[in-house]
Amino acid sequence: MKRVMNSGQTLVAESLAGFVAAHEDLVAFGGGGRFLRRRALKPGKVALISGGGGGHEPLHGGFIGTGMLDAACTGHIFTSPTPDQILAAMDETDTGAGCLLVVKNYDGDVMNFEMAAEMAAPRHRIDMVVVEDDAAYGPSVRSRGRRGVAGTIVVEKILGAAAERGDDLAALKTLGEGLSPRLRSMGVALRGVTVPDNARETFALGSDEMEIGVGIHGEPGLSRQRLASADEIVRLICAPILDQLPVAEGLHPLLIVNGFGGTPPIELHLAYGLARRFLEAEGVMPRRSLVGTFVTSLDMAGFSVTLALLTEEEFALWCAPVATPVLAW
Amino acid sequence: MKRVMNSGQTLVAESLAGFVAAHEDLVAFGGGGRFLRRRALKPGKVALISGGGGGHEPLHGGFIGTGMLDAACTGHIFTSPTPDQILAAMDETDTGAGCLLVVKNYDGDVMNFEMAAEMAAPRHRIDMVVVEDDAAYGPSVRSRGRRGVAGTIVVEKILGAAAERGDDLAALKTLGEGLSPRLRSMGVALRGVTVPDNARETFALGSDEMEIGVGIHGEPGLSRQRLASADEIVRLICAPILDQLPVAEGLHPLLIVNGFGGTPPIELHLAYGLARRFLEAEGVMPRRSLVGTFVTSLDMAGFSVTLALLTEEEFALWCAPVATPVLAW
Amino acid sequence: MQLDAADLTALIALCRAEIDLHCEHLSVLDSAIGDGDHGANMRRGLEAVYAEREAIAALPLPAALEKIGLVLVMSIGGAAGPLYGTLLMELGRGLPDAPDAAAFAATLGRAVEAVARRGRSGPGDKTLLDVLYPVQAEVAGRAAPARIAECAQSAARATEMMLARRGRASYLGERSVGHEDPGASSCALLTTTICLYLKEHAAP
Amino acid sequence: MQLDAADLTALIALCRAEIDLHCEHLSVLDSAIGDGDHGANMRRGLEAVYAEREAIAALPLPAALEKIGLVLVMSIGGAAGPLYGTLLMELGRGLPDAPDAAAFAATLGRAVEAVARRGRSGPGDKTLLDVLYPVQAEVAGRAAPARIAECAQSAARATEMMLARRGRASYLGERSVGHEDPGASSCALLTTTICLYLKEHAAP
Ligand SMILES: Nc1ncnc2c1ncn2[C@@H]1O[C@H](COP(=O)(O)OP(=O)(O)O)[C@@H](O)[C@H]1O
Ligand SMILES: Nc1ncnc2c1ncn2[C@@H]1O[C@H](COP(=O)(O)OP(=O)(O)O)[C@@H](O)[C@H]1O
Ligand SMILES: [Mg+2]
Ligand SMILES: [Mg+2]
Ligand SMILES: [Mg+2]
Ligand SMILES: [Mg+2]
Repeated sequence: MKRVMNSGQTLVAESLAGFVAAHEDLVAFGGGGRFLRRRALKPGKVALISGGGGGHEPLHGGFIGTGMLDAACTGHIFTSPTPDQILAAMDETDTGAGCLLVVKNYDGDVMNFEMAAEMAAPRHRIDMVVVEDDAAYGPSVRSRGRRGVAGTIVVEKILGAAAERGDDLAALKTLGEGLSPRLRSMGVALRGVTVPDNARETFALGSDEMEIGVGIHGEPGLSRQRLASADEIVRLICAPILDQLPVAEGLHPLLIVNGFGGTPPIELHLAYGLARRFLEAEGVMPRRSLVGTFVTSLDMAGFSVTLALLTEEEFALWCAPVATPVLAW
Repeated sequence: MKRVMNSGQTLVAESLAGFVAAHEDLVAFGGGGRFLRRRALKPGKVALISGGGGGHEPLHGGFIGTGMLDAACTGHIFTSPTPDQILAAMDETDTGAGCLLVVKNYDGDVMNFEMAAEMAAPRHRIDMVVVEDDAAYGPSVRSRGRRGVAGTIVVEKILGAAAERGDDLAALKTLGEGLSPRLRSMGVALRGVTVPDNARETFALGSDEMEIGVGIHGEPGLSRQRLASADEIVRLICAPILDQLPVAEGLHPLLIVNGFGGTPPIELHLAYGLARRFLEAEGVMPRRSLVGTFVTSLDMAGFSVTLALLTEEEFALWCAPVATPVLAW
Repeated sequence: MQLDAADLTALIALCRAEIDLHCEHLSVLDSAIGDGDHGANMRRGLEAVYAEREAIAALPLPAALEKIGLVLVMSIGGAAGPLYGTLLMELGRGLPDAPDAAAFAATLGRAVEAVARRGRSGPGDKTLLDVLYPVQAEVAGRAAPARIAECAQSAARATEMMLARRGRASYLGERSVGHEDPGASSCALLTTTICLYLKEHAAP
Repeated sequence: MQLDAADLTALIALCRAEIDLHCEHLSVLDSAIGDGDHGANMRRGLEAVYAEREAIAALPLPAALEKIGLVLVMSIGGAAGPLYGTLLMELGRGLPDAPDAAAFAATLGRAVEAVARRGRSGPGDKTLLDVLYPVQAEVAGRAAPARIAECAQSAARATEMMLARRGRASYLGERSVGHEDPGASSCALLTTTICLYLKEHAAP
């Protein structure tokens, strides 16, 4: 796989440096370059800290700013950050109200954030919200639940707005956990991913194949199928999402179509149009929408659909002003 | 090449439908679906109308809104729109001050816009600004000049802000032509493009090749080379840009790194960081920057760098408020 | 030039079938030195004309040609749309209702000039004009249809060694040499189709 | 367990070389049922330990092990970092300065339990614990180093037929069966390297 890079070793670091340079009004390096932080912290506000492996850009750094994250810790490609990064972020952005860690549900991410939280427990009030929105896998008897995928930005936006208005740690935790059962995503890949410096693709798809239920690490998904029409693809990923959501009057649907990095805008908007039509035919009328490339798996071709059914309060928080490199309204 | 689509015939139309649905607050179909228009026109303002082939999304529709375009006409993939689309756009968005057509410099685009302008001459005041920013090709003795590529968004933003503040047709034309010699772009592709329904790639690159000086239609570029490091690639495309620009004190550099559709954000930000370092080492300090996927060539992998050296006035117009699906500040 | 409604309908159907048959080939030519869409563009244009063939054939020849040109302009887009459209529209506008051979040749000459003005191009630029110019010369010289068809084909082939100075291929410079121009190719296909029909059906 | 500074330095160098040698293989295993980075992760960790080997080797054994664990945690990331880190840190924290075999086995047992708690996992989940448990049992039974190494290797191979219930592979369900677990594989490699060294160099 060809990439614009100098080496696989330096890809993440050089990309972060470029990102900070491009958004120096909002974002800065913290902790000697170990994490990204909001340039201007708001004293007395709970520090919202997230992070995860590299290769998912613009997640999480793109969501740092007013009304969203205070810090983002990035690991190597598809590798969660280490506890020292997370510790440094807590030390630098906790202005007294404690830290809320927003973690995507992968064993590696959860363990690293937990270790950091244990180490920092003597000097910070800390709580954690684990994002698990992937509709491809239900929590089985012994597994640790659904993966966290593109729905992460919904959690970060809503908690970010709540933190900005002054919610305390406990309220944020309650808000985040309340949202979880009303947030689902599902993805499809048309072309797999090669981790830089690896000789082989993590998964390779034939020229007429697609992989349904993929995550965001180029890992294999639920099932491999013959490439279908966009209508059929949209049906295959929207139906399971709807099945798992408590559709009801009074909830405000938010629809996100997210590109995985190698999918052009023309296809994302097409997918959005079809997803919206599918949902509306099922009686679900999106109140707000977002189409773009937000949570990637390097340059994987494909996309995911996220549907959130928001309460009145959550919806207001979603609509609240935000000023970050990626979301701004 | 695999795509998220139902058919090559319907790709553009279905994508535009999704785009309008996703941005219904700002954008609407006009002329019975033949073009996209700003939902709320501003009476007495010169109508800024652009357009071109499909496959370049989010250009041009993504730049419709306050402070930028009033209408965008989209053709089939890589095929300029037809005069009837452009006529319909003029008829519907000219509120009395005339129409300025912003056209990328391709024979097909220029001819279709010219035919439309001739046909509409009896009922509209019309002028045209042709964007020709591609540094890969200098205007040779008989050719019709440089291609219009990602610099188009600079022209559309600056003219859009000027139209919004009330500049008349002649002033806009002067502004657009004045900008031209201070605007250059150059691109590189790592993977070619297959036009939907075509059996073959327009150009195919070997697994260790890149194409320097590509345009935005998957057409071959200036030269084919062995894939180089990001540092070297950035040098290869930034040096010719700098060579062609009248670098001088008092001009405000604007730097844009644009993805061609198949390039993930992690690589675009890396390229931005290196391009910025390259320029700063040459004494050019970007005052504003933009990194993202704005002017695509379907899902071509690669990117372009655009550098504009703006006058004080142009810089103020670039910074002026804008509210479109893609640019908003 | 005596073409009645039946002739026109037949010619439209034949041209459409010919372009459909060579659609992929035209796009392959365009992929080499352009953006790979010439086949699709021409097919879209001919399909649009075909869809309106009855209304078109009901018109007098000049109006029918002008209408064909307008349909091409409004359906093709790209470079080919305005160029083929201008050719047909100018031809239709210039022809008397019952043109003789001399009138047809003169009008064709003016239409080809209009195409050149539209494209700001001329002979040797490696475009469809490099087929139109020699075809017009043969028509002016009263050559037989078969001869005109041959001339169109060899003219298209001759674009292979030209260096493009107009259209997308011009950006390739020296790399454009060695590839037949797609527009010249489609122009030769259409010319041949029309000439062969005239040879079989039209009054000599 | 008598390991002096020279032994520790040598062991660090050997483990680093072994991981480097099998880096690609570990990533290929991880590509099949995970995200393809286990080789790179382990190499990064061992490189970090290697870079600090002199400072580490200068410490008493328990402190050295704890320090190794900390370096692994702070350099690897992913799942492997906290797991290997916890193992070494707990081992270091629990060992007396000059542990006898019984003390070592008991502490190893508690360290393995800490790993299981950290991962919220247990036997048969198709993880590195499926190597650690049997290795700990052999250590407790005073098996010879060569025997322990053999046990580690067959335990790693045995993960092939397990259905993953932890880590990324768990999302594959039935499709995880038929692939050796990368963490189990790296664990067997490291165990083997250490055991073979002990067999050659350490007092029996
Ligand atoms: N300026 C021009 N003058 C004359 N013919 C031109 C000009 N530009 C392009 N052409 C012709 O048009 C053909 C390309 O048509 P087409 O592929 O349909 O349009 P586009 O280049 O817009 O994709 C070329 O092969 C050439 O024959
Ligand atoms: N919850 C867990 N408990 C125990 N071991 C685990 C757990 N999750 C993952 N592992 C181990 O970690 C290995 C994967 O490590 P690595 O690839 O470095 O991290 P990641 O999965 O974060 O990419 C797996 O092969 C497995 O042995
Ligand atoms: Mg990983
Ligand atoms: Mg074209
Ligand atoms: Mg073409
Ligand atoms: Mg892994």
